[in-house]
Amino acid sequence: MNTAALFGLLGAALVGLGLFGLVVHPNPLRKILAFNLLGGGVFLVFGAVARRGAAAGMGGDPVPQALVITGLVVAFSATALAVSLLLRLFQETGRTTLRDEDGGKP
Amino acid sequence: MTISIAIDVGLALLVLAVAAWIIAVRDAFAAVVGFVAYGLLLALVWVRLAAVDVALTEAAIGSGVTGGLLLAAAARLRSSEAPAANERPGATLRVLTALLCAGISLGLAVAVLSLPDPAPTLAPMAAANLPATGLGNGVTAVLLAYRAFDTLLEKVVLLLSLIGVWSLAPDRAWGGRPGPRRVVRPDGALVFLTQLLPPVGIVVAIYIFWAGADEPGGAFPGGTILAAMWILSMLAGLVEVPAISRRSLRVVLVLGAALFFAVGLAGFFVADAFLAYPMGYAKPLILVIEAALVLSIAAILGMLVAGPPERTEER
Amino acid sequence: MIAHATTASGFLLVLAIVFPAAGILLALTLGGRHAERITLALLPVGTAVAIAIACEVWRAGDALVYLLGGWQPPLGVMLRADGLSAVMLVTTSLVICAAGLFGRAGFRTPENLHEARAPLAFWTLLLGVWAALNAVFLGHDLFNLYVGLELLTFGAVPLVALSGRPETLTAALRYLLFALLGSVLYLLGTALLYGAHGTLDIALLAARVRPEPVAWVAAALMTAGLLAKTALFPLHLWLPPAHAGAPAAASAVLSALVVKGSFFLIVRLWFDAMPGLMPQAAAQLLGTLGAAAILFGSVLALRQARLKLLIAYSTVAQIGYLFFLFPLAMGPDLGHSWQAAAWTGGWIQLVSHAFAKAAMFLAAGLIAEAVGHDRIAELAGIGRALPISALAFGLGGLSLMGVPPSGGFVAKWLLLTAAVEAGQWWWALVMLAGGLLAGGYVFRVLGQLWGDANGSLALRARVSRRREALALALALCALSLGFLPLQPNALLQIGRPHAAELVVR
Amino acid sequence: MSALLDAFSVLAVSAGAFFFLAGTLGLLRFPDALTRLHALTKADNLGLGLVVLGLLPRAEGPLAALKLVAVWLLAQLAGATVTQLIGRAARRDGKAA
Repeated sequence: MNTAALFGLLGAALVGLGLFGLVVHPNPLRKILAFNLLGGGVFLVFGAVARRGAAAGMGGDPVPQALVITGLVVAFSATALAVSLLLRLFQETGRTTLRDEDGGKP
Repeated sequence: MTISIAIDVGLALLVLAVAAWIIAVRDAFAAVVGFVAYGLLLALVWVRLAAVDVALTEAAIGSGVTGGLLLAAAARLRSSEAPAANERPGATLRVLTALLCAGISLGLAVAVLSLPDPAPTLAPMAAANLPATGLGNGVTAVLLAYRAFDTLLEKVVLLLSLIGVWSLAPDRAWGGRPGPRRVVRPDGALVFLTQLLPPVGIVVAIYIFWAGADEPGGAFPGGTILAAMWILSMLAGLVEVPAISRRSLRVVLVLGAALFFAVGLAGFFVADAFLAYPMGYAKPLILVIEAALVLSIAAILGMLVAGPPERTEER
Repeated sequence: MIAHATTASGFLLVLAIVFPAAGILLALTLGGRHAERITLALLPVGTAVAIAIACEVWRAGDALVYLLGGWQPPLGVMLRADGLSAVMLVTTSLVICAAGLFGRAGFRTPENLHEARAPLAFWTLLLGVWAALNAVFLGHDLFNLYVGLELLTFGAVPLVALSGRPETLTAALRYLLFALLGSVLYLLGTALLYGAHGTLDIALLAARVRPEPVAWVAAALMTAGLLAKTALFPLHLWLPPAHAGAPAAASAVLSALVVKGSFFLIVRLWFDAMPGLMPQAAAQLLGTLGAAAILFGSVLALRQARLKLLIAYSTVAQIGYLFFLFPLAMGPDLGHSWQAAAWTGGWIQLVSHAFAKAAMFLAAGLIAEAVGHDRIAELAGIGRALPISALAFGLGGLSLMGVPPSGGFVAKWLLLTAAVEAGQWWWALVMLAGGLLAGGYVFRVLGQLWGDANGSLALRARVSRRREALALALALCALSLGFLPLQPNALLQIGRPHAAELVVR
Repeated sequence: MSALLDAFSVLAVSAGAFFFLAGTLGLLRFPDALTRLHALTKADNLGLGLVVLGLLPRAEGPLAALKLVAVWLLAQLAGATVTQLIGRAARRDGKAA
């Protein structure tokens, strides 16, 4: 087992964990967290691919590495937008739930 | 050899444990704190994967700024946690979801392990074309030359998400300043830190961007460190968050992308294609674009963390 | 190794993306009323570029190509416009034009303000959606397409919450979470494909990809992600509240175009990047989900009390038809005549639905503006007060039902005959049922609009004839597609190596 | 000479690691916020200091050595500030009493 394969498998496991959290948690903030966790796993798969491609004096293939950097920035923008939506929803209604009005009432 | 594998295995298990804890823990605030640790551990993983550029970006954006944003949100949402509990899906659904997710992980693991050997790679091609860009860092060459169009579009993504965040403001607050007013405590420890750290941070940010041409670094981590200094100063109350209607703020926000577009369009005429650099001028042009990007990234990230405007400007 | 070269008019592809994208920067910098002026000025320019691209593709009879920065794939990124891209570009620009002109009334900066929230957001986001769609239709690199897809998300989600009402905030947040899940799964598949083949270029991938576990897992992840963004049943839950809650001009763009962006990528993935690799069972599964979407969406549309929600559920149903492309236009042995017919039918369905649905949302928006609500039960007799809007709604509805002469008729007829010729008659049954159900919900509304007003009919606000004419123009576009010949369309086949032979037979 | 430096490095880094271990143990076992902070600062301060000290002879040049020292100083600065902030918050919430 080499480093790339090990962390590739870690990425696979993180994807599963993140997906689980995204589906199961009712709280949107936890969903956003789970999405970021899932994103970390996806980026690690890219990282494993990059490390496997080490050649020509480079420690890894620079193309997937650069893609991860772009992806990290996009993931941050997504998080910022989601958090702002959630905070605004909280300000307006005092609750943080994705249920429709009729479903939210007991 | 075996020691380094042992370190890797330990690191992987630690990341997995922290991730499981983030999902399982009840308190949302605790989960966010766990996420910051998760990001820092991932940065270590990136170093182990010989991707120092990514490690810097992960530590700065993935863990640092994202963590700060989520911490602030969790703190503001603390009073809202209880009612969500009755929406938790039932045990059967949870088990089914867990099985499905485990299946996806398993399929992914099979796919990762069945990747071809020797691995296909663009590293030799990227290295062979480095002289044409004048750069020494392959990742920077990919971001600003080979795949510059991705980077350019991603700058537009950042701007669009900022517009999206701003669009969530109440109508009356439009044009005003984001966030509540901060009270300055001149004796506070935070103020003390804020007086000391930014000069150092700004030097570090410039160094990381400048080194990025040939060594790990670049506009993204550089811009994020600059943003962190700015956010710190705003938190300590030493610097006011600018009103979003300020023309100078708008100019700084779009500066990087605008310059990138301008150089790209100039490529139609002075080089042979959109986003092509004229022979011999590639490196200076890339550095100028990156310098503008550092400023713009810092401004956009800072404003994204600050959130939508909440206070109307007092005139 | 395939070597590409920039074609003579390839620069048009760059301009199609750069104009709206640079417009965002300019609009944000100058702010205020300038945002509206810049967007309105770009509408004819962008439309001209789209039409020029379509003409060039038609004239050349081959795809246009542009190598960005002069770098060859796989290291560099390339833009490419085939006949399909050209059709999508023109459709997009026409719908965006209509939505922009329509939005002028609702998103004018008030006289006493330098700048206001909703106008600045609307005009910049509209440009963002336009740039993103053009990037998606022209992209030829899986990661570049990912960035385009994200740009589309960030343009579309804030449009949903533009009114700031709590229920639209919930809808936008749910939409965002679905969309993010979708794009992250897409990205994961991209990582695997790069790891297996060392390229993200679609043509290079097509030459290298083989039927093996990595390809299956990657394609399954990407398809699942894109399905979530396309809102195919059962992943449609986010769509109706989001599309119904947005302002009318935004709803039109979201329903007509935005969901089609991710659908377009599913087709790019299976027809262009991995041609001939989809297992028969998977194609049947996608078709079945489409069929379920048609029946389920139509029945729910019938039961809606609010006009905009009815139209949104009808989108869920109409998206279903698009997925008949997979069982009908694809197969282990290419070259059946029905495959070309289904291909054309599917795309005409997409384009005519875009026009018809945009027309219906604009008409519904005008009705809601005039009456102050959109409860169908209380709309009796509105057709007399707003005859043009009601007509636009009705003509759009005819296209959804597939009544001749309309684009919907041509599309459904081609798909229907393809299903029968292919021996997959069950799709034909679903389409017939879908047409009847669509007739049900359209006539339910029309019956109210043209029915007798119970009590006095008081209009809250006057709506301008110009805006009514925009809705009607879109409906007429959908209608005019009905005059296309009932046979495979040559433009849609340009630049498609794997489908080119279909036209000949 | 180099053997002596190596021995110094090993010794200093091990000592640093010991302080980290002790600090972590304290963080987990101590009863309240203020005593936990006390344990944590020991790890930050002495632990990191000793690790940096041990690594100094192995630095590639004066610039790299300077960076190492800068890392320690910045960690000190951030640690001191955060400790102060947490301590104040803990006292305000009355948990420290």
